[in-house]
Amino acid sequence: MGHEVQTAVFEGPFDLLLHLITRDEVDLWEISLTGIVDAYVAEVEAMAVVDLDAATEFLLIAAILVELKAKRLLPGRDEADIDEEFALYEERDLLLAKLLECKTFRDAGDALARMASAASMSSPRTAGLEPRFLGLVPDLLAGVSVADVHGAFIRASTPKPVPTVDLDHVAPIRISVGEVVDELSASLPARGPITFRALTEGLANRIDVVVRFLAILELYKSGLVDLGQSENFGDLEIRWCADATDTATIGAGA
Amino acid sequence: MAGEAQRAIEAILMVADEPVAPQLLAQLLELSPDRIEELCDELAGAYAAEDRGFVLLRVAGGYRFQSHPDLAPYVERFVLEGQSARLSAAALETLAIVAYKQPVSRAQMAAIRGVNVDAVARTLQQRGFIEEVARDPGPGQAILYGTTRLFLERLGLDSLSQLPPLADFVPGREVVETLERGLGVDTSAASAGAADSGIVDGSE
Amino acid sequence: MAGEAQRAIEAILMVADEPVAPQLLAQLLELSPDRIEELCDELAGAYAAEDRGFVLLRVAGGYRFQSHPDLAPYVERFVLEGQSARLSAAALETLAIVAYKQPVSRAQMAAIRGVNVDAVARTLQQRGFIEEVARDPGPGQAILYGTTRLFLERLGLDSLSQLPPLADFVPGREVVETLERGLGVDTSAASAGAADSGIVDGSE
Repeated sequence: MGHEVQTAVFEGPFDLLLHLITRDEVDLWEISLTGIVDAYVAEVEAMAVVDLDAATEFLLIAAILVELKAKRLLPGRDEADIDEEFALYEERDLLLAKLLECKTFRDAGDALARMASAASMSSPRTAGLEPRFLGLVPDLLAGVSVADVHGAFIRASTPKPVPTVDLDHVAPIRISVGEVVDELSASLPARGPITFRALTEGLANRIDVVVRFLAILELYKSGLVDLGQSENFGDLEIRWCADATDTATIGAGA
Repeated sequence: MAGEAQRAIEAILMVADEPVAPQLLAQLLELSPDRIEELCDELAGAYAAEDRGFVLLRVAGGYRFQSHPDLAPYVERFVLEGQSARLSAAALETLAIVAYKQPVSRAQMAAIRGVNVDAVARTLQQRGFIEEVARDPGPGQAILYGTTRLFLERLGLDSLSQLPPLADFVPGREVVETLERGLGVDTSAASAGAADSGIVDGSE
Repeated sequence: MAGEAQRAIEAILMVADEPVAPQLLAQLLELSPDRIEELCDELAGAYAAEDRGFVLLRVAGGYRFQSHPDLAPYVERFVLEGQSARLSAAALETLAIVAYKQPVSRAQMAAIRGVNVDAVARTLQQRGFIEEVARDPGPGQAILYGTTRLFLERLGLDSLSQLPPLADFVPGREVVETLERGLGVDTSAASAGAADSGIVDGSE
């Protein structure tokens, strides 16, 4: 798809998508997306400095399109239930509305540029007061001290701290699944069959219970424990069923 | 013969370095603002009739003498501010969003353009086209931007109401159909849907 | 009807800040200086005949528009009532930047303050506090500004060196902390370290 690259670097992914669709009469469903991605990669290589914002935003758009397309290509799409279909339309309408809004403001921007260049033909008079009136002007610096000038400079040149999101209050997760797996593989053989409830009683916050549950799944995945549940929503029984030699592999894997 | 009041207006505007509001002229000349507007319109008309090399304009809420556009080539070298560099497409688009949607936060601008706008917003602010006008009362207290008097001056507008209505820029039918085809939207079902929702049946 | 040349003269004189020499007008309009003087005298006569509130004068070696002396009372009232009596915070900050950073261009001032400074710089220049001291050798040859003798007089200074030095410039506590957090420095270690090097233990 050898389309000539416009001189203006594509600023936003919506612009690029708009351009690729409107200009090439491209129907995304008939041809593969690689054409779009190749065009964009060519674009990115053409950029001296890769604008990460624009690049990552493009990935978002490309992802949406791939997802939309994948849904269409999957077999048995026709008996997909109605709200699945509706969701697909809704997503497309949302994208269509966004593209229209983007185009509206792009055209409005061009109109502003035309107005500005027309207005720039006429320049204002800025000569200001004739010398004879300067004496009349109230002394603007009356009452302004040297310290005021110093303070004003500090005020003007102090970098305005960029508001950052303060994450201190979020407690960092202190334990990892790997550690708990090692801990369990050491303690479980000796304890025999045990319920998950018993295994996790006395744990203060929920995060520890979750990590412990993930560790159990990890062990189950490696075939080191057997899980059973006598009735619906009943207690989860955990039984260690591996001999000593297997525990070594687990330590490395988790 | 220009009346005393018109002579006074001419004298004041000759020394003013910013557009002079009719209210101020009214106060100085002890006349009503409406009378001032009448006198200024008369003056502007006279200059045009006499084919003067300058014009009397109403811009950014005030009156000001400006050179006649026809003579731009002669005047260029005297313009102190000089022709500022052209705005990029992205800057223009963002400026249009602020002009029509003000007061608007950077996040809202980014939502429309689909890209982060911080750098462009900073440029527009430094060029003096947009400024902080308020803080969003909601959480996060985002800075809300609006256009400045300089924006009006640079576009030769007296007030924002003179901006062309946004509806003029809503894409016409053929663009919408191209987009719909491009997105593989089944035009029969979708355009019916779209028409109902009134998004697209903007003026042709 | 004013000829094209006279219209050009009117436009140029309307925009020019300083009196424009006939030789320059002659060069621009590709006419002889004598022809320029003829045209200007004609214009001056026309304005007088039409009893305009402004005059076209030959002053300081060049031509210039000025308000008509008859209307001086109105202009004086405009100067006294129309203009703000005190420097705005923005103007003082811009003046301070020029004072400490001179010679400095308007673009650099805008970069420091983060907002457009053209209008403020023009006012400061007209009030005689800053003046053009040089041209940036770099591309664009931007005008570089410095403070004037009048500025020193009004502040009772003998020379710029008497301005409070910036060395004891200490950012406010909350700015230091924000910047440190921003830099991911552990505040306890940093302030201890900083304290030794005397950066932060400034007057509160």
